[in-house]
Amino acid sequence: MHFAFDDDQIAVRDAVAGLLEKRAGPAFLQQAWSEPAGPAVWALWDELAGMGVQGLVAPESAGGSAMDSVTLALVLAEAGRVALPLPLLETAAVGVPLLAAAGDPAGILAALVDGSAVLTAAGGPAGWAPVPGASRADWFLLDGTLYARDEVEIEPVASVDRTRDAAMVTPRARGIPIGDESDATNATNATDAGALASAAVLVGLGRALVQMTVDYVKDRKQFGVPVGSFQAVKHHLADATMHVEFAAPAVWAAAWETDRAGELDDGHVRRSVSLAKALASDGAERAARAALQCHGAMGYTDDYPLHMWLKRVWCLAPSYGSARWHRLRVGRELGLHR
Amino acid sequence: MHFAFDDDQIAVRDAVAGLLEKRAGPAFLQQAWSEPAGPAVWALWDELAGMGVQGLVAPESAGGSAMDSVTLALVLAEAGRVALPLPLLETAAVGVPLLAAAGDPAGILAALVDGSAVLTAAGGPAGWAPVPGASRADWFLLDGTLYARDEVEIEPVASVDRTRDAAMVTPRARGIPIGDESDATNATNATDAGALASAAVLVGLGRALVQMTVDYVKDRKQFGVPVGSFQAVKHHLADATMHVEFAAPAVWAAAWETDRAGELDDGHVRRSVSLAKALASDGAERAARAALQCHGAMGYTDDYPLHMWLKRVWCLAPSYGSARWHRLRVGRELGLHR
Amino acid sequence: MDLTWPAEDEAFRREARQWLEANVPRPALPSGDTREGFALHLEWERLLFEHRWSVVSWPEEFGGRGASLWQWLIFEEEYYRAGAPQRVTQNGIFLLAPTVFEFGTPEQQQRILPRMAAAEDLWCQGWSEPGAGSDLAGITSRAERMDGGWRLTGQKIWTTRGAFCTHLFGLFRSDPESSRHKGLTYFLVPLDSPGVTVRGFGRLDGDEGFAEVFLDGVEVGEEDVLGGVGKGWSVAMATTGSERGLTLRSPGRFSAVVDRLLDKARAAADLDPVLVDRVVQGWMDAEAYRLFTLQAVTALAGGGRPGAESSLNKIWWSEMDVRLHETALALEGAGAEVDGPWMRGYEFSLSGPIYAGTNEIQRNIAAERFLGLPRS
Amino acid sequence: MDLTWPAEDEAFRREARQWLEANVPRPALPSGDTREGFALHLEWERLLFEHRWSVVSWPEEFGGRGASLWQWLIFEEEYYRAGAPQRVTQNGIFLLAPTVFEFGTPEQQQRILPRMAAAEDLWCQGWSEPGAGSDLAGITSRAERMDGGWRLTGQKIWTTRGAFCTHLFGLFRSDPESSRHKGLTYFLVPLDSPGVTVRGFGRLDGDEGFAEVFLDGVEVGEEDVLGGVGKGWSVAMATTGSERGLTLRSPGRFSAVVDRLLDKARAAADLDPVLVDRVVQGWMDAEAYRLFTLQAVTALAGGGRPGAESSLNKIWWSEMDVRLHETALALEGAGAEVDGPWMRGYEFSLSGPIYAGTNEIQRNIAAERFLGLPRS
Repeated sequence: MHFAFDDDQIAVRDAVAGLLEKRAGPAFLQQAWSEPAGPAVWALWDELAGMGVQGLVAPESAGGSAMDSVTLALVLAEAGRVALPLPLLETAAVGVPLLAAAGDPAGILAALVDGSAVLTAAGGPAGWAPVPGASRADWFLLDGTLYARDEVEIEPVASVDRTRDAAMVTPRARGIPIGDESDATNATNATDAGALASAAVLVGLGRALVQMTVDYVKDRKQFGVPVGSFQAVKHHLADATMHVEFAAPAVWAAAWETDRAGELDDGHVRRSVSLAKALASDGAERAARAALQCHGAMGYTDDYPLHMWLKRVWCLAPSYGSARWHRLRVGRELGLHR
Repeated sequence: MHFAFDDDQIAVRDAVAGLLEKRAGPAFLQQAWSEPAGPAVWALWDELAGMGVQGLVAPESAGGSAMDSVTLALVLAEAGRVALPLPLLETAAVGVPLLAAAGDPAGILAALVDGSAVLTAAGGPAGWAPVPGASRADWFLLDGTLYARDEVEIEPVASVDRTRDAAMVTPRARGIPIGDESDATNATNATDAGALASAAVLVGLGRALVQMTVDYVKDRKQFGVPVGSFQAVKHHLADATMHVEFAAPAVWAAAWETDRAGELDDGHVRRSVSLAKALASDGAERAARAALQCHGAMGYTDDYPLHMWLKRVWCLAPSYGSARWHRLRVGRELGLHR
Repeated sequence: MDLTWPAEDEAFRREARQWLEANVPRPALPSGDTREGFALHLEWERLLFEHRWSVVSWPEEFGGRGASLWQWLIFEEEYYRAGAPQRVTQNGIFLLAPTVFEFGTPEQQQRILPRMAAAEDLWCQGWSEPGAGSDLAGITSRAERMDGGWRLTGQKIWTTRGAFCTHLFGLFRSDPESSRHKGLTYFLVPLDSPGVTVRGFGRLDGDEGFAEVFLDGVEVGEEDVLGGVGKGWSVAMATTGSERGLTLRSPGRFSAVVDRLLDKARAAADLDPVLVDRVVQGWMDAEAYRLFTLQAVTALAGGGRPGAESSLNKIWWSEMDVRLHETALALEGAGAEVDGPWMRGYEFSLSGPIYAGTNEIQRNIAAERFLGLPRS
Repeated sequence: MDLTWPAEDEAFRREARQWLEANVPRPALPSGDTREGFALHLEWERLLFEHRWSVVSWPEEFGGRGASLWQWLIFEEEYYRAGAPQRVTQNGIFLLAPTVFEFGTPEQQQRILPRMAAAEDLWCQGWSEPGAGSDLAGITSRAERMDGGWRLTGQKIWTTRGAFCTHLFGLFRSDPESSRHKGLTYFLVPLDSPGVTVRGFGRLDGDEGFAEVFLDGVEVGEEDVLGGVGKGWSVAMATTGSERGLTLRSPGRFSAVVDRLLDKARAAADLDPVLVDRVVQGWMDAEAYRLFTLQAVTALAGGGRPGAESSLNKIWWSEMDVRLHETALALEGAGAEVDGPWMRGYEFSLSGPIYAGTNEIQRNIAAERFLGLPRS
């Protein structure tokens, strides 16, 4: 029993965090807000590929690093911290591992890994859940099936988070199943991969929201003292950080178990993924509410960057199953629904 | 439209409140705790009857005052304020009005009104929901049917609230239906009467809990200042009083509508009763949590009277339908369950 | 106690309902917090005025109907029930007007109120400053005496729809030696005065609903002082009272939201009982608010003044409004992110617990003034 | 990262499980917070000691097994899983012992620890005073120098099971000129000393679980000072750290409660989906607590010290425990008022957010030390 990160995991996380800190600060995000699928934003995709991020868990035969899901989760949390406006979780944590497990049925793994191809996915039923990064993506994973760009109909939608570059995407061809199982099982596997990955991103978003707010309330004065010295503000933030920090270990544990799916009971791993996503969704939503309330009117303007983190949380919390959806699933697993 | 109390209503409320303040203070309640069905406690029953409380809404032909349900609700809130350890809501607000409406089928109305007979009722299914005042009661209202003492089996139970003098009571005879409707409708009518009455009591309990706590935290010092000057304590109590004070008008309105059941749609009145009980249960439970937390260890001892108010809330909040049960019923009424 | 409406109020309700049904624009106008939307909303405001629906509770001489508080409530209920446009004039009507009625000279009332009712003058609020948000007493914008009037200098922020308005009301420090809530004066400022610069900026929902207003030696006359020099704090508190109190949020607003939420839930294909429970709780919260308000209006109609329970009122409606929208978005699941009426409404609702005194401050007020806890 | 247990820990688990299954009293003992129940619990404590299960993580010389922190967690998990009796010796073992290990002289360790492990000496905590609850620095009980020792005078309150214990540990003001957290000394007091009066009184659940301890010139020796004269505050804080930290509430406690809650829900005839949702949330909360603890223990096992996240830990488990019991009572509906294990457990759980530093204070600590917000 040793519930801490190995040196390799930490080294990769820190390298990616370093790149993102340098390249993907609030100004970068603001740029993505003004021009969602612009070349400046997508330039970072290639840099991430250059660092091997898209192929972190891909086999070496496809040019990947064959690292573990815990490392990937740590990296995704860093992506969440900067509210990265690119479909990284979809390519690196949904497409790559599922395609690798299925024997690369479309022969695109190497292209996803080197950054020349982009895969995105719907965080819910196709045609109902918006798909991010839609104007640039080459491949679309919908309900457990993979489609090329010319096999789908893409209808851009106005997401509350403009940086998402979102669209409703519906299949117009048969596509390629992303596994050997039934369509339903393939779809569940995709949901689980997305749930785990979005949970990691939500932990990063939650941590960033808490940190931005802490910085703000230390500085901002009302009634002659820092807003952060009021007990009500302290308690809002203590609650927010508690819920985010109690979600985090559940995410790392679910990632660790995912790599041992063969040794563990299937239902057990799914239950751990649901735990992670439910806690992370709730934690990030609490952090978002606390952050906005503690910022006061300052958070309530698009002049100030906070809103972009809030909106990303609003998008991801219900994606790949809301907290409630995952509780429902766990309830069945625990024998509580008849 | 005039949502305020008439002078008559206020006069009756104040008279009863005056009696209770004089006779039913914390020492009285402590006495009821030590000796639940003792003569000292029941002596107050006769004084209440002498003031006409049991017969407030009984017809004059039975010796009652033929007042309205709003007045009765106001009086019950006062009973809640002192956590009156007697089955007043059962006799005065469940038994009396239902028997009066049914034409006094057992011929006991006058005896209930003059205090010589006592009626009690189960706040849920017979055999599952404990019945208060069981060792003294002459009549038992169970699942919409009335039974004499020799028609039931009485098994005393240890209620968390010892002053309740509670027992599990199960019928051993056919009993007398408490209305002309089906058994189910008679039971529903009894539940509604009890829900409205217990909602009124819960408002009084909630107000008392807030007031006791306000008095305590003004006085109690920690870190050199009154505990009540800390923002966290203020906010606990502001929330508690808000939920109690928003429940109160719903209780008065439901009482007012109950007297106009003939003019109003049946479902509408039931919905209003459910609203009152759900809000009052929630409000009192919030007040109980806040009161205990703000009292700190002082509230967590049976040396100090607070616990008796807490426990009464724990008993009444789930009686005659929990908040959740009433929301379920309102949901059906609003066309939300299929 | 009587919870029925008298015949004349029912008649008023019918008249309002019929007029609204016939006149509310279909389809709904675009947001009034954009420049184009605002213009369309002004047309609507002028139609309301023409038919004497813009300020029903004001005396007839100022453009109203002399309607009772009860009828005002009824009108609001019908207004929101009909899905009528947001009132872009509300900051003038609900915040400034009560103050003008209470503190204005007859000349000021004549000059200001009819043009406000007719949406000819459009008023925005100049309370907050970069260093004074919840803490209104931290105001540093100053008013300097000059011949026959005052010269105003400073910066106001968070003025709702400030970029589209013609006038601003706000507090300025008229006594340079003063501090905190002393030495403030309440001024009325035409925004076309020389020295005024208005910069609009976006809200959470992306609309240009806020503005910063910069004042650089703006000259106003003695007649632009409301309620007396140096008395700004107490004059403003009266307005703040009405902002925090009953008038800004009539129960009809939330009943209309609940009705739409119920429709949405009933239309859902596969309704989750946990969400149903939240929907019902929303209905209950709105009903409780309606009844609490009826009780409060009875007291006001009997000559009472709004008390500290206004703070409870504001906490209740603002947090209820957030929950109602959260519930609606939960019904939409992963599709909720698509910008639609519920997401827009959610963003708007999030301002509720912040503006007009944050709910943290309201809870302090409730605890201190309603419950009598000691100030810290 | 490795989330599996090594073979030796699994073997330890098997041994503990087998011994507990064979020895846990059936039916369960009556509450250890009554005089009769306490005596029965003492027998159990002595059986535990005899088989070296009373203090598994202590060195063998003091009666333990030198088990690792991990094995201690495993033991706790098995202990609560087996429904074994409450540990009436816990205040000594979990609060005093860590302090004796850290600050005690070898003589004190030899004198105190083995008798504590064997439940021969029974220790209660003397922190709170009538005027010093959450605010420990408000202590006024005093220690006066005398020849070869000290004379203690004052009143302690809320000492759990004080009426049944043999010794008290607590803070006294040894420097009469001092104030707040200066000038305090940590004393160890035999309760059979002349001048001690103990008065038991009831808790919320009616058990005589609390006591007031009056000290009137009670004489103790220099050897009864723990950690140095005037250093009481920092010595006590180390103990408080362990009270607030990991040791007092192992995840196994709550996993056992959740298991019982799941059984109860599965057995319900007509299960309400809204309550199912709360049951699942309870399971999730307990799982999150288990994982958070495994992470924290990994850090401690690597030589770290408990940090400000202990405050988050305490808020989490104490509020989770209340919710778990509320959910169980909701499953019982109107029958919940009958005094049973869930109602008893609920009453006990309500002390969680109050004792060992109220959750309000824990939230302050979390905000100030974990997040770095300014002290007020």
